[in-house]
Amino acid sequence: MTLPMCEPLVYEFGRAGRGARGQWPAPESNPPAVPAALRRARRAPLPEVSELDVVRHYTRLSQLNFSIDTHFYPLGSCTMKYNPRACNAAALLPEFLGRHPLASARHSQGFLECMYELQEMLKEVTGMRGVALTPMAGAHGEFAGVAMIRAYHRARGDLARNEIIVPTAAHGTNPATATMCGCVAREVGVGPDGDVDLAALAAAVGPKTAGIMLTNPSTLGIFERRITEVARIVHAAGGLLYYDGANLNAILGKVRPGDMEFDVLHMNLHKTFSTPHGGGGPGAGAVGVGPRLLPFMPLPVVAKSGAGEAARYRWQGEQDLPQSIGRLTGFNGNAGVLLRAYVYMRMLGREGMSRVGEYATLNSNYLLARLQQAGFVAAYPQRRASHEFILTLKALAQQQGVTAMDVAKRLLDLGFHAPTTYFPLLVPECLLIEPTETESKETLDAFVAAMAQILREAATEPDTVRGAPHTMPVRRLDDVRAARELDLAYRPPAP
Amino acid sequence: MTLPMCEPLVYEFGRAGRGARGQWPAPESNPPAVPAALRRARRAPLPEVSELDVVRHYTRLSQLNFSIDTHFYPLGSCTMKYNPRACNAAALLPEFLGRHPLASARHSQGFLECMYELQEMLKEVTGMRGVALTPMAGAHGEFAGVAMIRAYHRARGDLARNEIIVPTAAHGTNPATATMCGCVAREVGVGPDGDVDLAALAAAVGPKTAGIMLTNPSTLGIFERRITEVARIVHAAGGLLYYDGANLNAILGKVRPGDMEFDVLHMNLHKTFSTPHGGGGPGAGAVGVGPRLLPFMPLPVVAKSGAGEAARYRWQGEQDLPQSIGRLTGFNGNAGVLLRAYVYMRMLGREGMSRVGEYATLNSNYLLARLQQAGFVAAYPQRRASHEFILTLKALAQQQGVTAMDVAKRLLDLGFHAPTTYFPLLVPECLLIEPTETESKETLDAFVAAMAQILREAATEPDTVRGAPHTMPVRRLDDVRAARELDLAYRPPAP
Amino acid sequence: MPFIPHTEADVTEMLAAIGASDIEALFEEIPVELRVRSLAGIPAGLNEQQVMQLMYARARMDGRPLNFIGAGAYEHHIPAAVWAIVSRGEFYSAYTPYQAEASQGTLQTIYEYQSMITALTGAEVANASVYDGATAVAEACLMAVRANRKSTAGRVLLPRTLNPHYRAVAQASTGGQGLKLEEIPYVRERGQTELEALAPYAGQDVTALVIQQPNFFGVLEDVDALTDWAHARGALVIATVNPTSLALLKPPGLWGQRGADIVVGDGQPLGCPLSSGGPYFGFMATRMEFVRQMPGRIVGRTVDLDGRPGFTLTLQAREQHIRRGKATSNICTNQGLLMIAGTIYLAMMGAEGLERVASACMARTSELVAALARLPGVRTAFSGTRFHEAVLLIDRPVAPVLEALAARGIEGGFDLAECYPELGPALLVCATEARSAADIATYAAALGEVLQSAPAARKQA
Amino acid sequence: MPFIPHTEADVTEMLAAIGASDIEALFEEIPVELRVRSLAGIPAGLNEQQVMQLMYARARMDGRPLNFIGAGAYEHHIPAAVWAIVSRGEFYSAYTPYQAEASQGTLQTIYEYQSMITALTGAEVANASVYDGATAVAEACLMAVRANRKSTAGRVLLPRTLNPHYRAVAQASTGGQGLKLEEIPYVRERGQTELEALAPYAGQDVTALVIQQPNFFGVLEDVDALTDWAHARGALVIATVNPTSLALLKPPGLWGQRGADIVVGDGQPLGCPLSSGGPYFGFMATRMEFVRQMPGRIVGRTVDLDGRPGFTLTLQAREQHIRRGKATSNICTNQGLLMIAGTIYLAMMGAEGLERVASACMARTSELVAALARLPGVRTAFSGTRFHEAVLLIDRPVAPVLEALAARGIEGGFDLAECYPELGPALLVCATEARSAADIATYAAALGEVLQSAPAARKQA
Ligand SMILES: Cc1ncc(COP(=O)(O)O)c(C=O)c1O
Ligand SMILES: Cc1ncc(COP(=O)(O)O)c(C=O)c1O
Repeated sequence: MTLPMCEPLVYEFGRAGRGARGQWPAPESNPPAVPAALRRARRAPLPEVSELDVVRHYTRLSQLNFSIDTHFYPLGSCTMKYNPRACNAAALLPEFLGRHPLASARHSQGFLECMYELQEMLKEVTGMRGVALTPMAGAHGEFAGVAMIRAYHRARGDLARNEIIVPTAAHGTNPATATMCGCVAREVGVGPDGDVDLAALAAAVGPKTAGIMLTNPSTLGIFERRITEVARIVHAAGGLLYYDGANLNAILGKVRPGDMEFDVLHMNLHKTFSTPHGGGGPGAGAVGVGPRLLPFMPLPVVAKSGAGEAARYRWQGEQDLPQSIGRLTGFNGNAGVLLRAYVYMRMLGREGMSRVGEYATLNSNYLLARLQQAGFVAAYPQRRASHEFILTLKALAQQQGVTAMDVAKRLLDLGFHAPTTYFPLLVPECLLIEPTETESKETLDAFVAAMAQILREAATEPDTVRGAPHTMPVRRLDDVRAARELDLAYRPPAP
Repeated sequence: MTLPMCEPLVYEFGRAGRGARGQWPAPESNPPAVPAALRRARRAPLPEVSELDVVRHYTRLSQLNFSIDTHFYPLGSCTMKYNPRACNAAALLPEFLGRHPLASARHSQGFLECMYELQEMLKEVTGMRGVALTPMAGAHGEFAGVAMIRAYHRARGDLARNEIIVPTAAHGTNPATATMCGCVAREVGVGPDGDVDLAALAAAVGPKTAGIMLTNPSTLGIFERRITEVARIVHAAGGLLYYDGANLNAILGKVRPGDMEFDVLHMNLHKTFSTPHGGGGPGAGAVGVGPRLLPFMPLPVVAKSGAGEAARYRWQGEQDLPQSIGRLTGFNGNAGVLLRAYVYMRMLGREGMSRVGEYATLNSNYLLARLQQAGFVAAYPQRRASHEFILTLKALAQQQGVTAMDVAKRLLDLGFHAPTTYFPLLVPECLLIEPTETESKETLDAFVAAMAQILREAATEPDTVRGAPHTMPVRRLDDVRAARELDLAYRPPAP
Repeated sequence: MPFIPHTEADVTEMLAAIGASDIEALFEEIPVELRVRSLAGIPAGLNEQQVMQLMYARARMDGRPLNFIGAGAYEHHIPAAVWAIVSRGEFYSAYTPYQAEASQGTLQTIYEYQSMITALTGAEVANASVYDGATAVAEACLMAVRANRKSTAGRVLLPRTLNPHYRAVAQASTGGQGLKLEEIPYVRERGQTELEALAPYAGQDVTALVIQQPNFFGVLEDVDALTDWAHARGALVIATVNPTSLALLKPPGLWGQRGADIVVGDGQPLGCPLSSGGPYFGFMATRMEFVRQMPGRIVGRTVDLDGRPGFTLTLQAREQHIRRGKATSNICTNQGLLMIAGTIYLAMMGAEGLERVASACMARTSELVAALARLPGVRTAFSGTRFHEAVLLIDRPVAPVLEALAARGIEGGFDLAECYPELGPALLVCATEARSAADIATYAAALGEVLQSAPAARKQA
Repeated sequence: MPFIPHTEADVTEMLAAIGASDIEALFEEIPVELRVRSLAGIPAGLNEQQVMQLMYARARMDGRPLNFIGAGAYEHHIPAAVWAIVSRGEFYSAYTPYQAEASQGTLQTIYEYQSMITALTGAEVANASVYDGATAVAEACLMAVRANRKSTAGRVLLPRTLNPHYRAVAQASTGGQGLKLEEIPYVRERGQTELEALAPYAGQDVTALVIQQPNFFGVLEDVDALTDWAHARGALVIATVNPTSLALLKPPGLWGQRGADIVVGDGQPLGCPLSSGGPYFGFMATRMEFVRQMPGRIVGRTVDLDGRPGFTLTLQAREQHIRRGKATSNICTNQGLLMIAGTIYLAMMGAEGLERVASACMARTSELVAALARLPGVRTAFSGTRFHEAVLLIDRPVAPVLEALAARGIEGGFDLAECYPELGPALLVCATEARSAADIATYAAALGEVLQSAPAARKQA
């Protein structure tokens, strides 16, 4: 699968005096004056291009990308599954799109009803007592969660608790969040079976323990079997349990964080509930809380009064939640993303929810089995894969000098996006592979065939793999130069 | 510019029992019965694929295309210019999109007002007395026009007139239309300067002459200077003048067919007024008529009564136009295309109209001048180019064995769509080139550079040109085999 | 200047390269006396914001009534993905795929479309669309005259149950070539084409018989008997069908002993929004033996220089750009983009999904008819099996009733007064899968109200 | 099963390959007592048609009022092409561009975005977005603490004229790290931040001063004086700006003698629809010397193995996936798609187009203020130069007035009662280029009516 060649910078299509004038308002006959001292002296050096140039340039640029709509994208921990177009269509209805976030209650009931029902559905699938929708990504939800944990301890006068325990396999946002909240991240290891080392955990907890952050299934792609035990240890030490719900899709309808005694979680709605990743965002990181943290939820939260025809919805503020950790967004979070997730959940419905977990897990275990047959090595061969699994290419790297990165790049040539590489950090030369439930058996089989081909190439023509990709718009890029000779913005040549 | 590789047929993604079930209505619990004799016995062999498969497959297929949004497309006679996205956005407003064509007057006034104003604007730019919007493409408009000419003669009892004169350079639809209308097409030649051979014309007209079909500027890319003379000859012989308005953009705001004494014309709104070509359609071929043909217009036509706030619009039918040639479409023509053209005309406005002709002509003459400098031969070097012009590669074909087709294919490799080849038929080895007004000088210069490169290659490495394209998803296709061993539909293997 | 990228410097340089003093000089060959003096009738240009505001206002005037009109255009659910893909610039802004190597996307999609249409109709080959269902019938009549070598009469029989607009278009489109279109009446109680009415043609030269299934009244015709009648007399059969209905109904390729010869219809129900009447697309399919008589574009699968499969326009010798005055038709630009929408729609629905749509249509229409015929002054006109339309007889003129319904936000159906005066006040209603039980109840309540508030003008038999 | 392609045959084969008896067996490691018994609270699934009907109904409830609210989110014309391109699957459904070779489209667009943001703000480097304007201010405060090595106080001064939601978010986001955010009052007559109010901090360790331009009241601050004051005292300056206004206003990079150090804001006005509050994007730019203190993704231009230019994420050592607990921020997913919309919007508008938008905003707001302040009981609160917002003082409580306007289809502005009680009944109104003279007249007429029909509750000074 060859992609088109490079495209010039948008600036290069520009000429002084050109412009997409059909987009510009008419000039004011009597423009209001800005005091000289506050006025801009020279126009900003923005591109001066025609409307056709803009359309053609960005259309062509888009074609340089891989995406779910064009490629299989088995990116572990990222859940790249089909983003239903209906979710987009609904969120783009003109009434939602044109609605000002501070609009009156009269012009808000339809939107708020969706948000309220979204909160309720998320409570049901997580087993939590309250849900706040405003965090704008997973990490933002983590911040809300850990801030609530801190607020909880403080409210009890328990000021010393500033340690957040994270397993070594944790996503980078977990320790980073702890720091942002003024806590210290403390790592505990996992045993050879991938489960948390309980002895180490027991040793780590104590009067400074604010809580623990866990993903389950973990980023090792396996389910933490002794989760009840973990919960007991942490709670007994006075800490709270945080569930990193980036991987909630793995257990949707099978087991609920609330039932595993987690006190708080965030959900990556842009993963589990399939809102698009948009080349980096936007996401939505709704948080759910158990009874202990209910008073501390971030603002605002949608409340309902009355029922049936008389039902009315409104955003609750400080008056309603005086102990809240406060406001985390300018308005109410990524409303358009939340609408998409709402539509997706309504389409899945009760039955569809558990099917997500089931078929994601089926695809993952099938792919793992087939890849093992093809000669790849699982990092945790004794364990059942969850919705994702890890291969380790340590042997390949040692014997053939072909790294996980090389395999990843070669996959691009063969028409597949690469899996996640070198994460989690504790497994050497690893590929973290997540096929998701929306891919067909034929696609998985084609991926296995590509991986098998690469294994053969590694033996017979390793340079093909090491030099990959060969068919992309660019070959491997010089990352060192990128960081050393920083070129972060185009500067137009002086006129 | 390399395009991605081939894509399997949609059927190949299918498996029995798969399907995009989220799109299907729930099964009826009590489905109404179809009598056995009228019932389908076996399900049609349609693909059984998932929603993701459909989205991915057609997204990938689309990437195999050149298009205005991705490439310069100097296709003479086809007017491939920028299709403003606003036109699409307006036509897709839910009220227009959901409106049934037979909706009540109450739910039609907004749409009809647009259609009425479109008729009025088209009258103004063409200088005609009436406009009917329903023909669905240029050829369909031609049909309406020639049918009106026939109806006119018949209404006068002039039954013998069944000859339609067309210049040898005419578009194929002109003679084909004459035949469809039960007329005989009679060709007259053009002189060495490209203008109609007046002597031949004078000899051709007579009591059998129904009319003449002319494009002006002609498909030779030049303006017929003695148009008044032509009109006089044809009218004097009792015939009427038909203007093929596919090229109206060339003279928009400069000269009007009505003022050149044409009796009837069609306009390719999908060219002059920039509605998209959609890979083959839809178009819109509105017709305009002078006073003689007013009673014969095809049905329906929008009428207005009252003015200002009290204005009301309705479709006129047979009662209003009893001499009409009748109805040419199931409803009212390609309404969505007409809306797009309407929006485009409103954006251009009075000043914009003439700029279209001016800048299309500027680009064309510039490109011709530059290509001549680069060594290419103009078919009519003595003449001013209109919005398009013809190169003849006869010498290249004779001397280097590189044909117009070879040059066209090589252009694809260099990132440009090919010009129109081998049309008009009377110029050997020709390329008909129309840059349109929406392309920038830089794009034209890049095209000249590519053409110059091909000329060099033709001299130094002719096989590169003759074997082109090299970078498309397929190389040159076996057209002979396509026509001999007809494979026109996929037949699934018997189960 | 909207959409024109030229800077003043560009213009200067370009004129210099041309050797012209100014842009006006480029028009020097146009006689001065012909030059436009003013376009005062054209309003000043609007920017995009202004034009969108204007169009929002116009759209608002038309509102979003609850629709029960069919009569040739049907409101169906359209998957959001269909137009998201169709609107991609690479499909939307491409030209006719004459340069095959740079148009494999469009070409392969057409090939897939041809495959799906033949699958649905039971025909062997399909073209890449004509303008709409009405012109498809007209083209089929002309094609039948070419294809039926045994017939010289140019006589085509059109049942009165054929969409009256289709009849009108066929008339206007074929008159020039001297075709004789003759009308076949229907049985008053069943709304079906009368086999006996064909008796007078028994010994005559008939070129073709058109059969619409379901017919304009929504009633199912006895297609086997009609087909066999025609074939027995050397006439070809032109089937005009609703593509959704084909999920449930016998495909025309299997009608009677030998199957219909030409199959046409309007593809609108396959993913095209109602859109005030268009763009839709007309589909057309036939037997392989007649392929060279079929108008319109056709895509074939072939191989490239390296032997790899690829797609290209084929049999172009039938078309106007090659054959000129001898072409099968003058059609050039067709309805390509809509055909792509139809292809994606069919891929989404598959046979099972389409079957569910068709079943839901039939079920909703039965429910609608039951709900409306329950009202005093309303009864059904015909007793035959219907698909998704039905004729109701009302005890007073239909037009004011429809107007009163429109004032209540309901488009109640198509008034048959003009086209079928013999029925008395009659209304053609339609309900597809897009209408819910609540919608039907809303209609029934509104119609009840309307009929109660105004007295019946005159009683009907 | 919507979105799941598995046939029964697939499942059987796959389970066989795995060696599992059924799908349930794949969950055997989850303790039985934890397994979900029911999800009764989740409604049954809807198909796409049903869910769209539901959403149409919900949307209809909210209507399309005429909007005069700003307060941080602004209604602007968005070229139709922007979202037509942004919605393309290749942008819409791509992941973060970690695999650079397969993501050049997103990466180059980000590089162009960074170029445009620095052009607009006068800063040297920009990141590829944070969540929104509010979190951008919060991140800037944290960044200032890292960047200002001379300051140890962690004290950031926030004018009371800074968007109150931004102040709240800054508070909630930085409290954990112990920042001290202190409020600076404004001059009552002009609605501007009081330079004198800074006097008490003269001798103290101040880490940074935030300056919003135009401020929350729409009033222009004396940015040069404030910037120089801060720099003179070793504090960094965090500029929070409206990007549209930068077409007319002095870029923060040129404020005072040395320019602002960190520039942030909400990119919403650049092509993002109001959309009930999001997704928008926060932009963030700074001096090259501080680039390693800046959170978020950054794209750099480099070369590939063949020396051809290409784009890649760079300076990742600042980010959580590399630096974990020591990262500049925990941000990971950002607002990439909106940033792409912003880039396309800016390319369409260019400097001249944006300047026209900004001028139109200022002009419409003057006209709005003039029309409203003409009504008895309404007057303007401040005398300074405004951009596209203004505070009006009303002679009675604002909430019921806004409600009465809403009943007339008008969203009349933002009630300042809660955030600025000191002003008495006060209303923040906004008019952009999207409001016409007719819209303004409609508002003035409606407000006149509302004020006349209900008596003033109490007179204000
Ligand atoms: C396990 C895990 N936790 C947290 C995150 C952070 O989520 P986000 O990127 O939405 O901030 C991610 C995703 O990147 C993740 O995979
Ligand atoms: C000169 C000329 N006349 C007529 C036509 C026919 O128009 P259409 O393709 O819309 O039927 C065309 C376009 O193909 C043309 O270029």
